[in-house]
Amino acid sequence: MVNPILLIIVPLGTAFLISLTASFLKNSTKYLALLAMIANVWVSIKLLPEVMQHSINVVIAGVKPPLGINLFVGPSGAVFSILISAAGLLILLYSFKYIEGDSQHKYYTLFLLLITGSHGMVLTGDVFNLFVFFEILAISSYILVGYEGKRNGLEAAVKYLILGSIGSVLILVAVALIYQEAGTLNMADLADKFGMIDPSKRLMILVFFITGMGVEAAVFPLNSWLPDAHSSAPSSISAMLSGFVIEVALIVIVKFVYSIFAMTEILGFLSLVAVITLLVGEFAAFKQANIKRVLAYSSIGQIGLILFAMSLNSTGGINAGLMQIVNHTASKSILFLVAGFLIVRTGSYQISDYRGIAKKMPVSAFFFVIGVLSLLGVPPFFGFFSKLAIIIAALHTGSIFNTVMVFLVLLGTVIESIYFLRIIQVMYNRDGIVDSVKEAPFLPLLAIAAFAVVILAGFLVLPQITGYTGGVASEIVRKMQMAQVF
Amino acid sequence: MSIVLNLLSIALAGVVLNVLFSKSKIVQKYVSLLIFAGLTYFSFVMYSQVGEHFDFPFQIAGQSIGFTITWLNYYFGIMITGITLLTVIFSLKYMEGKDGSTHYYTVLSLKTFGMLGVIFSSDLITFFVFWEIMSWSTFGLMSTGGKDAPKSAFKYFVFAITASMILMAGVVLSYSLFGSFDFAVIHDKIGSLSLPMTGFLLSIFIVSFSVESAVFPVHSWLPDGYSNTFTTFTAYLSGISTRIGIYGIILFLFGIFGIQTVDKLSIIGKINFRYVFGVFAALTMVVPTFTALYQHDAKKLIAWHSVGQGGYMLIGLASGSALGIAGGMFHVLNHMAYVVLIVFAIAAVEHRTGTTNLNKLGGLIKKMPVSYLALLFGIIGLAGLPPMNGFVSKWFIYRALILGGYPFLAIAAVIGTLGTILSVYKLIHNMFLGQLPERYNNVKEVGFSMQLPMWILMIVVLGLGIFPGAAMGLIAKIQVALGLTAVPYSLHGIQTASGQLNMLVVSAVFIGGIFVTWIIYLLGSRRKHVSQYNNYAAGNFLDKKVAYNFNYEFYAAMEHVIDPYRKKIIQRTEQGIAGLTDAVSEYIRRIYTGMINTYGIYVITAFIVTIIILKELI
Amino acid sequence: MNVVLWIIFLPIILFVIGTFMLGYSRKFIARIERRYGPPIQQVFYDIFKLMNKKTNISHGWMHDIAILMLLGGTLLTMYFVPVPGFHFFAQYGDMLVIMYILLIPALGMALGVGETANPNGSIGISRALMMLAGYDIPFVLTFIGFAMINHTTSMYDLMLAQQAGGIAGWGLISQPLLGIAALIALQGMLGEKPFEVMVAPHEIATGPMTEMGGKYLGIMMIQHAIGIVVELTIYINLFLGGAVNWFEYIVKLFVLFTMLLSVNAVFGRFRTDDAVRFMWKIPLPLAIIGILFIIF
Amino acid sequence: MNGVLSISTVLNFGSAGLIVLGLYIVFTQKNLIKMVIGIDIAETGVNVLLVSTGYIKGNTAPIFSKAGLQVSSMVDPVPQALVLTSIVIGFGVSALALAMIIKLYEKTGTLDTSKIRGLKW
Repeated sequence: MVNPILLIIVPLGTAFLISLTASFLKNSTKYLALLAMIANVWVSIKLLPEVMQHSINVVIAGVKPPLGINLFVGPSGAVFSILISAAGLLILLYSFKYIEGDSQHKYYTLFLLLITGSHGMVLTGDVFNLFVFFEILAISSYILVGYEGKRNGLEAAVKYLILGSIGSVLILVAVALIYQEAGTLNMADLADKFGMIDPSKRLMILVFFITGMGVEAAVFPLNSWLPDAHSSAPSSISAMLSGFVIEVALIVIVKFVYSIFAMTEILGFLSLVAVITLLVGEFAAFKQANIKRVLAYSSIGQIGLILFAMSLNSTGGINAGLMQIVNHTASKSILFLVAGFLIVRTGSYQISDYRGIAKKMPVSAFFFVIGVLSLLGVPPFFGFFSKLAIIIAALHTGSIFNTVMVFLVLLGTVIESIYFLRIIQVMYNRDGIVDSVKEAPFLPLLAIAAFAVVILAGFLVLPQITGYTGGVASEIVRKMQMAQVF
Repeated sequence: MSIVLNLLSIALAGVVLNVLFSKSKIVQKYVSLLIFAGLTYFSFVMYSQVGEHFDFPFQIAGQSIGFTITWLNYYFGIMITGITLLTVIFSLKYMEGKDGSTHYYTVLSLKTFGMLGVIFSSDLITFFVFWEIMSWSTFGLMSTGGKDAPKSAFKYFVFAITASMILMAGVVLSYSLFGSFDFAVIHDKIGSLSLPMTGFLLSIFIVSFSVESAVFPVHSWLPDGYSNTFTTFTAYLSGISTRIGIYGIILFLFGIFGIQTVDKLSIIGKINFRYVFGVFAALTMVVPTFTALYQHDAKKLIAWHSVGQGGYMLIGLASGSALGIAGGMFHVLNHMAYVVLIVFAIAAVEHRTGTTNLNKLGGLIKKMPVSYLALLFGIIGLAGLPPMNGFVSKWFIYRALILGGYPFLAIAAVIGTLGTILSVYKLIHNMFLGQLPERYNNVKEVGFSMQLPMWILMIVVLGLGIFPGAAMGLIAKIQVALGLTAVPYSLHGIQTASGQLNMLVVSAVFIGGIFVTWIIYLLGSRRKHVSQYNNYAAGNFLDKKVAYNFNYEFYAAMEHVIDPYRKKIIQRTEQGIAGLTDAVSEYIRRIYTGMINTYGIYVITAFIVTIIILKELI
Repeated sequence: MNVVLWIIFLPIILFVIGTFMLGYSRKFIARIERRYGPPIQQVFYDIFKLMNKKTNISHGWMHDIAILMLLGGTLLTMYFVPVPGFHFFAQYGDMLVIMYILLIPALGMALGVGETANPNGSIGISRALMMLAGYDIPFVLTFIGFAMINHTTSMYDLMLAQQAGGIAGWGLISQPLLGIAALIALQGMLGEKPFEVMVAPHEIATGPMTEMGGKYLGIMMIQHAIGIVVELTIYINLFLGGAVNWFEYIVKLFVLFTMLLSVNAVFGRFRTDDAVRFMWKIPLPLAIIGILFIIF
Repeated sequence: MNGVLSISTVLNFGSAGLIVLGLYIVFTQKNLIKMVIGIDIAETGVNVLLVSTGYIKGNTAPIFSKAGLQVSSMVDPVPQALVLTSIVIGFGVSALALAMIIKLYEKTGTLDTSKIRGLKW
């Protein structure tokens, strides 16, 4: 039984190890980071089979909950750790060739801090501990967005920081209210006691928490930082941000609403917000000229789709939402990583400058097309099965409201496929003007290929994947009890 | 191993091999020839295994998915593989000089793979999966081969993706209503559904298939899409690609929903569903045929006609009588035969003269007699005149409409036919008749590999015209399988109580008439052949410099009559919708103003709004 | 046995009637224009002369095949239209078949004239086809109306249905609107003066016939003669109750032909688009109203 | 008089006022540094709220400074631990924000948010 705490300690430790040894290890610090990530992947994979039977509860520093901090690793924790560590590893491989310069070690330290923050948020069983990991995640992503030091990066980082701080203020108020009312910070204990709190206080806690975490999870009115941050961050970081950081924040909200607050009446409101997010994301992306801004807005759209799936108040819905998260992580990472080298090779963000690039960068163009097709939900790719599951879950509820929402979701997909196809047509244009451009190096392509394998071969292992995501869905829907923790 | 899997694996192998052998053109050509020959062989041999079902090893959403062979998809299977084989034979020489031939053969086999999958699927999921593959490969097919091919392919794509999204909604809606994707299960449970829901579900499917088969309001993508790509693709697309939409309509209208349920559906009490569908089909017949008059590019003219002929098939199906449905289905085969023949002739002319612009061609009959003959057979078929096959299916449809009591649909069919005759003559006159311009003096007839498909199709067009029974047997089996009454047919026509059509007698009498005229013709003395410049020119003389044809604005008077009625409503609505989406996205884009203060205000307003709303909910 | 006899002699009989009618028409128009006009058998002389011409100019093999298609098509139509005493082929093809076979001679002529590569010919053909679109729509509509009443599309049954009702049963009397619309359409079908846009000697040098000479012109005139009789017979069968014996048949033919000739003699020629617009503004609405009467 | 104004309600309303004041500054001020100050005020407000939750009337600080102090006479130590972390985080974030604003100032030459709008739409 490997101890889940390793998932947090290893990256944290290596992050500081790198900054210590940076002076004499110079550029080879990245291999340390690689080791840490491989360890993480290995641990999370070993965790999964055990966790599916019964959830593991890790007590830290001897103090038993509800006073002490504990890690509560259910199927959701394990599945997300795999998602985070696997995606993190591949993006790390990509960054080897993408991030040059002598201040590399700073990048890898922050990279590992981001991984620590994500793992922490998903695994922790304590509300304040969740806030602390949220802050680690937020701060490292502020710096990483402004890492390239250009004007756009810094402007986006400052905006992201200010909005993020407002979010963390709101979350902290929620934590304070929770402690004031329930007298405990442990999630399981809170779940038991939450029923007894008087309704108006419960409402305040709920709203503070959802709005605070919503800023990070990019729900419609709160996500104005995302287009700037994801489009001006280095592409590997935008891949991580869009890949799993916003999904982690989203799953925390969903876990709180379902298993801790058990306030399933508000799901109707959440699905409405989700569809608005989707439509705003898709329509805003429709007329973008900068490729990374298109992908950023498309992430908003996809988050809307995932939240819509998860707010259907059924295990099928959450299961479909999780499959869509896996699909979005894989295909959006491919798109951002390919866009990264498109920008590096052609030196411009404008889509119109990539005319006929498919001739010079055939492999990355091919992967770009696969990423788009899977994101749109075109059959044989994994995206089709997740989108199909979402629509089945939505229409199974049979309510007219959901049928209308499904048609809006399909409208969103139509808009999405139009603007993505426009990009593909420009890339495969016959009379290409792009001449002195050479293909992306091998290692990044290998990382992108790994993501592509997930989407391409997804349907072969479909029963296994739905098995694990089904476990996660049933865990989220069931109300957390104190008994589980002991 | 089910024969359907052989078909699909061969088609898929076609895709893979073409990509592998992309470097050497020779191997690529003959590999795809072999592939499609194999496909045709298997699809013909399949009749012995009709009714056999095959399930996929894995399941989706707990439902088993697979293939089944019925008479309907056997009929369409032969058509698909047959036409693809002829197109590949024709394009062996046609694609020689052109670049992008790897893409050409790969996407062709991928599209065949998609189409075969669509028609052999036995449940909604496989149907939808292969439908998507087909519509994406059609987009791939259409985006090469001409300078503004990508633009028109993009237009097709917008229509296609909307159609497949509607189809997806329909697939999942029927799954949630009936609990299964399988056609047979849905067919049994369809009765249990309430009338408005059946109507809603049926209209979802019919709308998404009408987009693919270019029914009137949603047809504007077809003319540009089909004519801007390689001419061989124009033949292939207008021959069979749009007819998969018709297959979908037949399958859902008669196979799954069944004629009884469809007849129960009625809008505002009196007008039944089929009549509304018939009106759209009637518009599809009339409007495109008269737009074809205006075209001065041969491929565009034929593309407009394939939209118009689609209307004939649909109106046959909409008439609902056994004769009408048989006519509609038979017209799919006939249309495929003669339209592909016509476009092959156009491709031959383009291959030799390099242009399909009707204003620049003329007099090619002296240099390319075989292509002329092919085009002649094709246009007689398209216009629907006897001895050719077009006449037989049009006769069925006319009789069904008249005896079924749909006078106004019959009127539309008549108007459509006359429009076809006019524009079809313009095609053959501007290309092959009239004065031969100087620059085409050394044009030669196309090689054997391009003539062979033309000869085969000529035989099919004439053969089916004189002996329609050959195909009527299969159609009768389909009708019985779909639960409709079959049409009493015989080898040379049909014998119903209220009237009989005997194509053999009609053709025999026609030959007799020609023989008599030939004898009268021989009475006169020998004919003297003269050159084209030895012509009456009101006392003036004609020579190379002044050779002129009456090609430009061939039907100026008719255009003069029709112009006030051409309001281009379709184009205006399309631009309206495109403009609307642009405006909306421009407006929504502006939400992200870039000012951090406004972002903060967004957060707080969201906070307050959430409180207000959640106060009610909890 | 007598079927074979009919098959051999029918074309000759109709050719003779047709040619006499053409001769009569020249005489009739001449009389209106207060001149004597050529003898009745003048058309025979013309045809005989043309057939024996030494030089027959031809512009290619399609030119010859077109002539065969031209007369062959008209003979085909002739056999299918029921004539008093002979309706053997009527069972094999109904009114729809006849409607379509009527177009074969037009197409044959069009192809042949196209081959002669003379712009005047092409203009003539384009006018002819536009005129075809003009008159054919109302004509077919009237037929659709009748077919719906009697639930059959066979011309022979329609004729019997009319004869059953005596004079009152005639199409023209029972459905006056359809009858009048078809009459105007018939005027266009025969190419009589107000709608004689395709021959138009002054404008396009007799249009399609510009390059036709010798036996080609001869066969065209034979076709013209038989064609007129066939088209008139179609109208008689549909609207004037067909004919039981030959005497009644010939009287109806001449009366109908005279009516059309009288219109032809006094009217000038329409411009092509006006002709088509006239056809779509007068007979078409008439036919549609007629059909509406039938439905409701 | 003092029954109404019990210390916890005063502290609650005080912290709420501070948070609202801080956020007000962030939304209305155009100068970036003023915004960071606003955020700091909001965070202090939250810290006050956090500390006040642990307050028990009449008890002393939870430190065993003298012998014989009973745990029951001490204030609840848990929120105070939280406040420590929260203060550290607030400090860290403000330091980071100011560093970035300096770099941004070098690049754009202005602190006015209405002028720094390179990324929009």
